[in-house]
Amino acid sequence: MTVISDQTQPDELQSHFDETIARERRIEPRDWMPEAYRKTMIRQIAQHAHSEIIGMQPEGNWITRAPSLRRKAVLLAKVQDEAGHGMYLYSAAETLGADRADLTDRLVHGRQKYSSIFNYPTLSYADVGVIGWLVDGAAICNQVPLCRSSYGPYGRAMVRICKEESFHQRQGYELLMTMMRGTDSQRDMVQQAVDRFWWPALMMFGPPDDESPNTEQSMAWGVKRHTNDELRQRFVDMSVPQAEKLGVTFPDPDLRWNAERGHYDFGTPDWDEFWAVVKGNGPCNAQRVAHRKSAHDEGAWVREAALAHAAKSAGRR
Amino acid sequence: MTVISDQTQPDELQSHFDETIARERRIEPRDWMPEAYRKTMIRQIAQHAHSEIIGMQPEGNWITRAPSLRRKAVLLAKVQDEAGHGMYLYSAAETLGADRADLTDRLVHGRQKYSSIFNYPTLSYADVGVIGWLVDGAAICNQVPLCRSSYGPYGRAMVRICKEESFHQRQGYELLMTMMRGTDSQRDMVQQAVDRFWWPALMMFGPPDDESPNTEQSMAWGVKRHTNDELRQRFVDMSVPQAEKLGVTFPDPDLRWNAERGHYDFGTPDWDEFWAVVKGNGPCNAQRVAHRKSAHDEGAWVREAALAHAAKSAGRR
Amino acid sequence: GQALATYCLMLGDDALILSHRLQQWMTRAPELEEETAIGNIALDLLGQARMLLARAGKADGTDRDEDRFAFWRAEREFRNVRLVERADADFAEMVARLLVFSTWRLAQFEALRTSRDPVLAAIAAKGVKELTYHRDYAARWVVRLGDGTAESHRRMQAGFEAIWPLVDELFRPHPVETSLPAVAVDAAGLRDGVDVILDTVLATATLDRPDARPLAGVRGQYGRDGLHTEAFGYILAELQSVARAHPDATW
Amino acid sequence: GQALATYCLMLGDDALILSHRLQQWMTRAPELEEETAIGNIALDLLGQARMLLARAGKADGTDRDEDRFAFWRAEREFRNVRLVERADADFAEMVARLLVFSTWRLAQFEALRTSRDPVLAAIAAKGVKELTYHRDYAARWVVRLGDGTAESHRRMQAGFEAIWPLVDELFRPHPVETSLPAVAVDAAGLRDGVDVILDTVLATATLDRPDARPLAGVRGQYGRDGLHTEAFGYILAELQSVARAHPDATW
Repeated sequence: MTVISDQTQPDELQSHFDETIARERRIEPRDWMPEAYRKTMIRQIAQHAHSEIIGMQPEGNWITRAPSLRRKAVLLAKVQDEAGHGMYLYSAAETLGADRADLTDRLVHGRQKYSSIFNYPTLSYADVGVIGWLVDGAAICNQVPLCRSSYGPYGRAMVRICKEESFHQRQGYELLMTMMRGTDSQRDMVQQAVDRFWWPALMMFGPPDDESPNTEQSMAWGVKRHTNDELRQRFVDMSVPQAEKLGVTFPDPDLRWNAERGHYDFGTPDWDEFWAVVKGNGPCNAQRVAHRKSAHDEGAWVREAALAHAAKSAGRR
Repeated sequence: MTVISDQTQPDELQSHFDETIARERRIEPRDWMPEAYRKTMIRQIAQHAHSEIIGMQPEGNWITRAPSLRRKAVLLAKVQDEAGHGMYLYSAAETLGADRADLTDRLVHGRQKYSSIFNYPTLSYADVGVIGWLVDGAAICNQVPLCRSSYGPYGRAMVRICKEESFHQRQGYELLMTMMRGTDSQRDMVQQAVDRFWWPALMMFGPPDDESPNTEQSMAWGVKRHTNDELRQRFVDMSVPQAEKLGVTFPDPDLRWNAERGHYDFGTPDWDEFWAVVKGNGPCNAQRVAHRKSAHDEGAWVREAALAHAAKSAGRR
Repeated sequence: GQALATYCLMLGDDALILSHRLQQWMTRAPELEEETAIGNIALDLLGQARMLLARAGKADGTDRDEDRFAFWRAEREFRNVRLVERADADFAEMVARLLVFSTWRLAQFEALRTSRDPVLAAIAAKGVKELTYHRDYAARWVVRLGDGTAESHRRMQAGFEAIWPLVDELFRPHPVETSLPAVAVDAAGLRDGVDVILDTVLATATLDRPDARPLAGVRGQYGRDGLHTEAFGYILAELQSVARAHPDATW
Repeated sequence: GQALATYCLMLGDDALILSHRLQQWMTRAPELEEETAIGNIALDLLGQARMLLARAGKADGTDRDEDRFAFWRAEREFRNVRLVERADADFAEMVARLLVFSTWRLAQFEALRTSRDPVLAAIAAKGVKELTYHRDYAARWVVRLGDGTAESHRRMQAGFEAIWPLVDELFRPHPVETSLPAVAVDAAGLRDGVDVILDTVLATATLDRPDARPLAGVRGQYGRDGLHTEAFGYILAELQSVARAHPDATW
């Protein structure tokens, strides 16, 4: 951490910040930073935290019904990890002066976003595997570069999160492998889950670069390291051989190897659907937020009691 | 109905009442009746109404899980009939000046009883059949004489109720017959259900005559027509051949035909268990009352709204 | 034919699943009168479902019976609209859904009475009377609760808000329907008639018509295509549990 | 032997079913910290259940695996105490049950560490640490809620009142246990130790020890005998639904 004296002038602060970024060093909580950077970081981290929390629901939906005890343990541990990720991310946001209760409030009142992928329903146990493979896979593509985020606490949280996500991704893929070796109806379940999640997974990288207005500033600040389209291409290139190995197809007639580019060509996601879901009109937006709000509201008396008890205990000491 | 003028003297009223009873004619709502008779009748009818309502729960427990659509329809219709029986019985109690809301209040606060049989759990679909066969069977034995109850509205309600109960009993027996012709595990289910419900069904006739203090007065008033032990014997005599036809046994080593008496001999029910359940300590007493109370409490806003709307509508007219 | 069978499953599954949700009210209703009314409605719908599922087994030539369809199909094979799947938050939501559902189904059945399929026509003729009662029952409660207390008004409005995103799907034309002209009803054509009734009831109840957007499908699929909500798996787990625990049993 | 297998099922089913009830809290807890703690506890119990069910399949010579026991037994074949079956009314009831359960199970496991069955002894040795954490977690919340606000005090007391009738069954000696001296733990012998701890926690939490009478069995049978509450069938319907829908599948 770089200590800045109180007398430092605004211009110096800004140039010191710029230099830190330029040298790919990290901004730490007590460092001076432009207000816009702080706000951008809080929003980015909060949305990421919200995504972990909301992301517990589609998978949590299958814990009690997991078809083997081993799978149940794996899934339960995964959903629990997501709660843990949410906790460190909210802590990282708090280092920027945000308040967790306030962020939760924004989430449950629909005033702050989370990853749109979680607005799709999970309709069979294969969805658990596909979320691990494709959704966590896409998340990792997005997040690995964030381990080098210019904001220190976020970058460090991402290191830990990415490690766990890779583990989840392998578990998801392994579940699908097992199911593909099973019965016809298991194979159907896997293919159907892939059909439902493939396009939404591609949309996880955000809109095409030419419609992504914040990318330039974010890249300049080192809070984003690759463009949406770059990451999307990387994900497609990585996923196609995995799908072949698994024995499933992606629902994209335009998907084929382009030897010239050295990449897979692929079709255009339905961006109307993307924007509809972002704006709250996906198949599960209302359900996810209502569920979170109801858990939050029903827990209010517990949180109040904990505070009251803490105050009493402090008084007694 | 016999019209009594306002000037009639108490003694004349009493002797008129006594004569009506003696001639096995019916007491009607506007007739004079001794306060003790009125109270006894209200209690008897209310307890019967409560039994219908609480009795919906053990069977209602299986509606959503009924294993065929035909059985589902039969069970749903039966549980719905029980709600209907509850309604006419509360109406009959109201003709004596009781208030349905007050009676419900007594039920949900555990201040008025219902038939103890409903404090046993239903643990398989066979229980639905056994409740029809044995529990409704025992209820009919108890209730057929009540069709001749000296209190008119109750006697008439019982005529209708007994008719429906007989229908339910036949349906229950028919379900068991079908199950006994099915798989081994279905037969096991039936035998286990019989094992669980046989003794509680015998207890439905109440304590032995020498411990049943109200019997004498109730018989004198024509609100009870046979002693508990008479009815119990009748039920055993009726049930044994039915069990043989079905292919199940009753869990009573002392059960055997007594040619001398022309009746079946049978063992002694566990009266300690009976009194424990009556006093609130059966396997489901707390659950049944809590369930009813919760439905009642959760419906309060609906009932209030209906009253408010009725008042508004009346005001507009 | 297969299309007719699928159409019968659509209509049958709507009734079967809403009946299930109504069955869950038994022993939980606010008054005994409501227990019996809800029980009646659940029974009527169950009866409709049984006839329609049986008809499906004839129409597709497999001779499957009603129970085969109810207890042995997987989630993807059910063709009901998603409106019927949601667990009711309270009595208000139950009557809100019942009003919408029975108004819509009544309009369908009125049209189906002249279906070229004589079995469907007969089922519809019988159902019209039942559905009229269901609709009137629901409408009376919507009015009572909408124009009752402040609390009941709030809940009644919330009940409609909660289910409204699922209403659009009721009028979405499906290829199976369009492939059966003069047999099936054109769902889109029912909208105006239903709207008039709903608007009248809402206005009488002093409620606002929600302007919620339709609940999205997934890859262009909706309930009629076998694409359901997350609540549906739990319904089937319960509905099918005993039947499936005893695959060789007769009941 | 069969007795050892049955004993393993008893201990395993207790853990399996309570884990299920805790799993139902995931995404519904009052705070993220509680999501992770409840998740941990549910995982620990699930781990214990898996080892115990697997041990049962070895002990009875059938070589059935953990999933065979979890997903393919009927209700009557489960041997858990009835305490673990109840659906939690709220967070207070959840921690009340968890305190009682984990205090009791910890006492059992402490004794089981010296079981003559080496597998049980090893499972117990590992479990003691886990259960100590569970108990302490529950106790902290009982104290916080009991000595928190008026509302939390009321709910915490109600939570204990609700589960208390099920406590007696935990200490009821069972023939299977008594047939396994030096292998199984004498349930009755655990009562005093458990009572001391519960009384201490209740007193610290300013709560009254309920004096509810024990929940009756049916024909002298209780959870350990395979006699369960009405809630249990619904648990199994959900727990077993996917596994049973795909009898030939591997996962």
